[in-house]
Amino acid sequence: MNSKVLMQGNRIIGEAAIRAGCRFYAGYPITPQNEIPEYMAENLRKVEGGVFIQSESEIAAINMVAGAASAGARAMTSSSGPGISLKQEGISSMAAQELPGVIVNMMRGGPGLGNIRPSQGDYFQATRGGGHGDYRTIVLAPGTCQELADLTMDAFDLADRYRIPVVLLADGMIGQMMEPVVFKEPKPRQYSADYVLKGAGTGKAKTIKGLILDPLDMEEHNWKLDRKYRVIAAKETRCEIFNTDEADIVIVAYGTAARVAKGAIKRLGDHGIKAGLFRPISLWPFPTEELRRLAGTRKKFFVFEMSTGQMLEDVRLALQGYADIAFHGRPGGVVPTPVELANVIVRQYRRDR
Amino acid sequence: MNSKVLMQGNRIIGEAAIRAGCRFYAGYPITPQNEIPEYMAENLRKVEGGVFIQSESEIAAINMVAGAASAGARAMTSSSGPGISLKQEGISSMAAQELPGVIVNMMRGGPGLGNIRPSQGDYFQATRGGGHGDYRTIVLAPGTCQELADLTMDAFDLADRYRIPVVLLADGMIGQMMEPVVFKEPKPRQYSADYVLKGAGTGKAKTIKGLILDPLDMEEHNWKLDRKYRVIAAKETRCEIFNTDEADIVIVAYGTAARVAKGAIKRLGDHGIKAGLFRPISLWPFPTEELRRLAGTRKKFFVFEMSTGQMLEDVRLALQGYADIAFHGRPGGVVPTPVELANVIVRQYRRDR
Amino acid sequence: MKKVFSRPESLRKKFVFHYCPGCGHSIAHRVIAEIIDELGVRGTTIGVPPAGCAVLAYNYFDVDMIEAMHGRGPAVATGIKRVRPECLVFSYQGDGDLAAIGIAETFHAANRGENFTIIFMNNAVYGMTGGQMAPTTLLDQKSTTSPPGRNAVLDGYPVQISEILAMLPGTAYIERCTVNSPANIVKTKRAIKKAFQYQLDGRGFSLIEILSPCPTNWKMSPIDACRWIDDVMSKQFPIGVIKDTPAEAAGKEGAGHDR
Amino acid sequence: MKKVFSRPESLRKKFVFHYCPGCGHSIAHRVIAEIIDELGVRGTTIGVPPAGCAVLAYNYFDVDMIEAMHGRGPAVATGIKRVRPECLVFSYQGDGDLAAIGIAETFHAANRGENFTIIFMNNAVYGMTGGQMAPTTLLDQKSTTSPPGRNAVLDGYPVQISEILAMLPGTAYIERCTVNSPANIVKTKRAIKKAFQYQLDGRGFSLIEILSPCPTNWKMSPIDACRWIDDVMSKQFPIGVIKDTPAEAAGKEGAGHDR
Amino acid sequence: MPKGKITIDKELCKECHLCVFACKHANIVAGKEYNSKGYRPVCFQDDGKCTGCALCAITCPEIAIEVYRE
Amino acid sequence: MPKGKITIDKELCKECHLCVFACKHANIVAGKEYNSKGYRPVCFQDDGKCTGCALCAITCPEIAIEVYRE
Amino acid sequence: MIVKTIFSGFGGQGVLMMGYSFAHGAMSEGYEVTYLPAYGAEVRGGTANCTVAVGDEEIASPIASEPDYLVVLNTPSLYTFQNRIAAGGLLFLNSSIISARPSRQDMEVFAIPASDIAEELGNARAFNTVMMGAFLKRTSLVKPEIYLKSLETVMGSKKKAVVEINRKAFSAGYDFLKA
Amino acid sequence: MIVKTIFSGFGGQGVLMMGYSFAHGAMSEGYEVTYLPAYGAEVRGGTANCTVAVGDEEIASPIASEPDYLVVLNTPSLYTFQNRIAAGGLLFLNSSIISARPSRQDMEVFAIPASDIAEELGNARAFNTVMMGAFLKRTSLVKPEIYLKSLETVMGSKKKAVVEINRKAFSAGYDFLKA
Ligand SMILES: Cc1ncc(C[n+]2csc(CCOP(=O)(O)OP(=O)(O)O)c2C)c(N)n1
Ligand SMILES: Cc1ncc(C[n+]2csc(CCOP(=O)(O)OP(=O)(O)O)c2C)c(N)n1
Ligand code: SF4
Ligand code: SF4
Ligand code: SF4
Ligand code: SF4
Ligand code: SF4
Ligand code: SF4
Ligand SMILES: [Mg+2]
Ligand SMILES: [Mg+2]
Repeated sequence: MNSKVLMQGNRIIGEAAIRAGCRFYAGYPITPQNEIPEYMAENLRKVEGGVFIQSESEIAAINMVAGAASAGARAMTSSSGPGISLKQEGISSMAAQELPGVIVNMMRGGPGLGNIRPSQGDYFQATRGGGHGDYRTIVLAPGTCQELADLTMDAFDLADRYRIPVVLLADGMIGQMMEPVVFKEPKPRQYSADYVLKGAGTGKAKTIKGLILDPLDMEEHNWKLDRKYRVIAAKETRCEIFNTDEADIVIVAYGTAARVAKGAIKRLGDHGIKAGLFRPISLWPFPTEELRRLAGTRKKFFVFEMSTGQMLEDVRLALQGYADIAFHGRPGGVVPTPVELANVIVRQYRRDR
Repeated sequence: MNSKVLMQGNRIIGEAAIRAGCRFYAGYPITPQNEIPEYMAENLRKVEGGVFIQSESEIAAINMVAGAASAGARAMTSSSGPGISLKQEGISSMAAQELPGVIVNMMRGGPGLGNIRPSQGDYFQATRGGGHGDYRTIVLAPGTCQELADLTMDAFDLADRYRIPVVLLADGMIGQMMEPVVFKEPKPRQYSADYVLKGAGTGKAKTIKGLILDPLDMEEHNWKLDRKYRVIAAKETRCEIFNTDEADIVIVAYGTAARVAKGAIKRLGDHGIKAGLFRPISLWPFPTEELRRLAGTRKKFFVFEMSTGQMLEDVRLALQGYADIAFHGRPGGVVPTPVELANVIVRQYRRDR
Repeated sequence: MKKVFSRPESLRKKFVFHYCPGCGHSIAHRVIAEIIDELGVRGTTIGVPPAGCAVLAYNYFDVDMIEAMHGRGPAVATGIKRVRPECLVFSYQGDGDLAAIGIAETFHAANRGENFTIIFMNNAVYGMTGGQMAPTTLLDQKSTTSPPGRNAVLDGYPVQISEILAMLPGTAYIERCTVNSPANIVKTKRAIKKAFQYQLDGRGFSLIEILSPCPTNWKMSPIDACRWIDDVMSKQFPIGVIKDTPAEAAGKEGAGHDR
Repeated sequence: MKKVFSRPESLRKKFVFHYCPGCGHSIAHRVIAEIIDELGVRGTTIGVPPAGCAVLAYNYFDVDMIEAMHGRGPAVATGIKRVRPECLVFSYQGDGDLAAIGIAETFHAANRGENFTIIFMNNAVYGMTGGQMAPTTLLDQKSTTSPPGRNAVLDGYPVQISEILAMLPGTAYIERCTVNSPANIVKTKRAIKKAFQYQLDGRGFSLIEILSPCPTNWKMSPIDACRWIDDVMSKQFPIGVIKDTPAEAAGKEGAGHDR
Repeated sequence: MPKGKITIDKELCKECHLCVFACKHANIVAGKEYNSKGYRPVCFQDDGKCTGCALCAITCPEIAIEVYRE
Repeated sequence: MPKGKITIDKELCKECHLCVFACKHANIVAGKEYNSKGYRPVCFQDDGKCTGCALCAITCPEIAIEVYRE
Repeated sequence: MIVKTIFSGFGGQGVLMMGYSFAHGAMSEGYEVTYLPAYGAEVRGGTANCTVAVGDEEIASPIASEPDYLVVLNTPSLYTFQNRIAAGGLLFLNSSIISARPSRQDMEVFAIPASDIAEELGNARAFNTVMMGAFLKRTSLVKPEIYLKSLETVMGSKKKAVVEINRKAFSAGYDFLKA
Repeated sequence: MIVKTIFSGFGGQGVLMMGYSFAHGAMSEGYEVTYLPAYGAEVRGGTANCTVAVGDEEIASPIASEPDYLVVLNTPSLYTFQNRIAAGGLLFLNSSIISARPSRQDMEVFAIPASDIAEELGNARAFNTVMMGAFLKRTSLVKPEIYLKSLETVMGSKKKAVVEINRKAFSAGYDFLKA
């Protein structure tokens, strides 16, 4: 059962979600993530109680997910760029209503219609909340297909544990590529179902709402959410630290960019440059402490993103002037090769000396 | 003509927009900004060529504004919280297509339905771009009704000058309150109309688009936008610096929060605490240099927001560890009184010693 | 003497409606609660109140409820009903919510024949936000965003959304009622009860449109508002059954939406 | 010999359509360009291409164009037309664009009777994104998101959006055509020309639905795709004039939308 | 004709007068007193004409009326 | 019957064969050669039967056909 | 000097108009002024209130944590605001509707039977203008003539009957309080 | 060791299937593998290509800036990719369709008349399997039997005729190149 299979990233998400107990999917086609709804159309309906809906829009999808989540289902939606923008109102509402749910964003080149190439331009939107109000979502950024499988499952667990929407932030490249994966055994679902609507039975009626007219009560709700976010920030950071022991330079990159960086690191060795990688896996909460710790001994950080520089701000916030930070960005759908990135770093490093 | 009138904030926006040459307004009702569409319904249609549409949704509104802007009109939409979230796709697209336009957000308590009280929880959304992709909008934050009148006019000028959507970020309090205002003389419209669609005539057909399939071209478009944003960041920061000469503590606050802070500063004097105010008027571009300059001599900064802390990040990014930063937030629709804020600052300050 | 009329069980014990004097929302709430009592389904009902004057409905109904963002009730209800087909699910929506911002969700839930019920409160105006023009605002009707009266050319026409939804094969039962008099309230109750029964029988999408007085924004006394429904509003929106699909037909088309 | 058929002026000089072999979009593009030539309005036309297979239409048409986000064409066109009532404005949209994500914008632009024209390419499928189910996908039709065929209960019914829009008083002229044969192409051309003429005459909203072959996603040869339109698709979506409001009526209702 | 009576919860009444209009027997009349909110609740005029038909209660938006019948 | 002829732009042709189907006189036939994209453009079989009716051109999605008539 | 007043009642009683006309009058007198309505979910029948700040210097915060003056038109408003009023503040209440009296001793209370007075004048709805008469008599912030002009401006009504009744109501309130 | 191959042609020629089946075969051989399709706006008739990386270590980047091997099925693909191939790389081209030849000398070119061969076998569409035969003969990355099993797995077709023609086409390509 749990043998290695060669699967496309998008389909891996579908399969991992189903194995994790996802029983409700609603989504709207958009490249480069179409294989997620397609996989669900084919496979989720075959599962007992599994619901697949191709919704009329991304807005409908996120609100269907909210409804399904309120009724107790593990629920998911997926989209890319423009469609994720349309979901922001709904995500803000789910955050306010403390509903669990998984939202996949297979990033493509933006802004606007942009293009359908891999990109990382939606970092701010995902980590700062593109919707209105003070809220956060957990944001996980897989770097490989295997991690895609693992993090999809984890996303559902985190969503349940904290009653929070979880964003899986990947890009068209990870969504489209195939790698062999092994699906791990899902954990049994653990959550407190107190909030779940199923009819009041003979008990008290339950209400799920985000509207709190009294400002003091609304403020308290905000601080309650804030306390939850602090707990998550303290407990749920994830990152990979690679090859930093001897490194003079630490590249900071996530997802696809981190893969390119790993490729570059090997080549940098040939140029006599010792480089390591700090790869945030949770983008929110950002692994600030972990990065700061590295900055205790390493002084040169090189941020690489497939954007004009967004995570860069989190790196700056984490390092607070304690280390040098350089940046290289390739926005708009360009995935540079490791060779190219290595060359950029060599130039940067030579210039530094 | 330009005498003092007592007017409500929302209606001031409408009047200032019309005087600034706004000839297209589309919007959807939402408290606390309903008086903007109502003012436009009443008054814009009376103006030669003036178009008012109550659109079917906020999404339709922003896209109508895009259409009107592409056809050469000064165009505006307005909303609050949830409605602004729905506009994010459209704003991202306007940024990509480099269309001018003014978007008013009268912030209310969030996230989700939240409430209709004044709040500043949409700072991230406005300054980081709640939509997808690498883009920025100019964000102006008025503190008084007079400034509301002035900045509304300026917003149209900036939008034209840079072909960029400009967000006027205020809150329910400013929108609902009345103060006497004098409308300044609008500047003649200056913009390069090369892009404007009016039919190709006998010349070359024009195309306005955000889709650029070739990733290298899309990247270049991204960098082109980025260069524009850098110019704006260099030239268009605005802030008010108040009472800082003798100050031991600099409060950093914008909009309504800054008014509360000003009230508090007077009271702090009675407690023997010398406080001044740094009030960003442009939230993006954030007046980083101006703030940093202050930090050259002042070491205690106290950020006050009607949120759980969003502008705080920009203050941290600006000060990069060079000064102490304390924070007080009142999210969810609470507007604290100057007395209360003063007390908080006194406690903070006493604790510090 | 025996008490023959009092507060239904499915409403919470003590509250004052936040609605204006003479508002149709209050009446509709009570009627729905009475039906839930009569059908004995309080324990398995899930309601979806809207953004609109009825946003606080969960303060009144003693049944499970989740508030929907403006216009998204049918999407939320779809999510709920597909996960819990055994529950009675209803979405409660105003005319702005249903026919303006939420037209897509309404239209497509109806088209999918989702097996839930929409209570559609048509008061020809945006009540909550202070009387702006709604899709259902009549021609020449004044509102805060159509101050000289609705103009067909500039503002479009009043939308007869129930007639339009009736064109979709997914809809099983659609009726237009009003709560402007005791007799009409009784008829409204009958219609909603029938819709709920259709849903319990798995016959697909049902919608009850209720012409509902909004004295505040119509700037009329409650009694004049009730009269205006008879004299003016129901001319544009005629009262009566708009669609009623026989059970066999529904069955044939494969309703009984159990997913 | 005299050249009797060649590329219309309102198309750009040299390009290869990015469309698949036998795609109806290519034909529709040419036909529209021919009409613009014939009406002599190239210099005053503004087109709004959609997100969809036709997203690159501005690479082909030699007229002013602005791309709309997915489904928002009617809103963008509304903004343009209200600002430039003197221009011929058309929005070009696929079935997903128009009837799924963009149903609200379509419905309400039609209801407002906006004086522009929609060219509605109905290919019963989401072409650009790879063949997912569209609102117009037929029952039992296979698509990548309805792999066993569209199921009425789970997926809803094919939407006859033209018939529905015809119910709105704001719509002046609606016809359904197809481009699956030379004869039908000629009829399509006639219909679009009439719609454009209505617009020029200020008669309000017009929409031409075109049943358009998508051989790629239907997984048919182009010729079979054309046959399928005759044999199957046009049974669900009958060809012909759906609504044609006489000029007087339009006048009476106050069309001639000059704002 | 069955004899009936009604009670009116003064704090719930919002002075809409729909019940006044509904009662065929003019058993409900405008009140003079204010309730705490500032409305003037209607009053039941118990002069034996009430049939307990409940039309007033059916129409009362505030569920302020309870009806009793013999 | 007027005599006509057509030209086919081989680089534009996408081998959809709609013109083949449209021509009542079987004047257009499948080609054997590949164009640079990898399609095999159709060929005009000029054996005097072409009427210049333009049905082929009207149906050609690629505007690959120009029609001439006497 | 900055003076803050809260006007409070329930929606439909016209409290917002009271504040607006007062603010307008104060502006006409040459003061700096801010007018801040509270706005809630309830369209009618909910509590409505507004704060007017009047001063001869820039008004930083338009919010009144400790209003100097309070004008209340119904009982819930009295309960909501009576404890916020500044020590030494003035409270004006419509005693036709409100029978309760505040427990605090450190303020002056003016009970005006405004509804009764207005009803006597033939228009019960004019009671808030009666209140304004009393309020301005005692606070002297805006001269009667200036206020009445402001009231006419903001009401936008040039109907003679309306103007007349307002002037009468104002005078009745003004005269009700001894100087 | 990591070896990267780009397969390129136009949409509908089956290049993605070639890459997929190859990647699957390589996985079956125990290699690490990544398969990365390029995806464009054009559904059919546009350029299609995919990159397969095969290695015995973790494959950091699935992108090939300098592919070791290149398999091209139409002329535009040749022009697009011929200059990216690594020095000493191998180029396989379908000479039935492509008459051009690359100008570079630092690589080995194998011209396989795959369409002709396939047509002779009675199924012109099987030309890509012919190419795979030649490709695997020369590169030896996946054993024929393993590849054919992978091909059958990923095609999901158990139709005997299909299996048969693929095996024949593969052998024909395999045998076309001398060992
Ligand atoms: C996205 C969004 N836009 C706007 C609003 C503001 N809003 C709340 S209710 C409402 C309209 C209410 O009208 P209707 O649906 O007719 O209900 P009614 O109040 O008349 O019962 C609006 C515009 C909102 N909450 N969210
Ligand atoms: C908000 C958003 N959602 C989804 C997409 C992806 N998308 C582009 S076109 C399209 C559908 C195209 O189908 P249709 O409108 O029928 O046009 P066709 O391609 O069939 O001509 C989709 C879903 C998008 N660009 N934006
Ligand atoms: S505004 Fe209208 S709909 Fe809303 S509560 Fe008041 S009367 Fe009812
Ligand atoms: S996918 Fe279909 S609609 Fe799109 S270009 Fe190809 S044939 Fe045309
Ligand atoms: S029960 Fe009937 S008769 Fe009695 S008061 Fe009510 S309406 Fe009148
Ligand atoms: S109907 Fe009810 S609320 Fe209205 S006046 Fe009668 S008792 Fe009061
Ligand atoms: S012009 Fe007519 S006869 Fe000639 S090739 Fe074309 S279709 Fe055939
Ligand atoms: S119709 Fe045009 S594209 Fe199709 S085969 Fe004929 S010439 Fe080629
Ligand atoms: Mg309404
Ligand atoms: Mg389509």
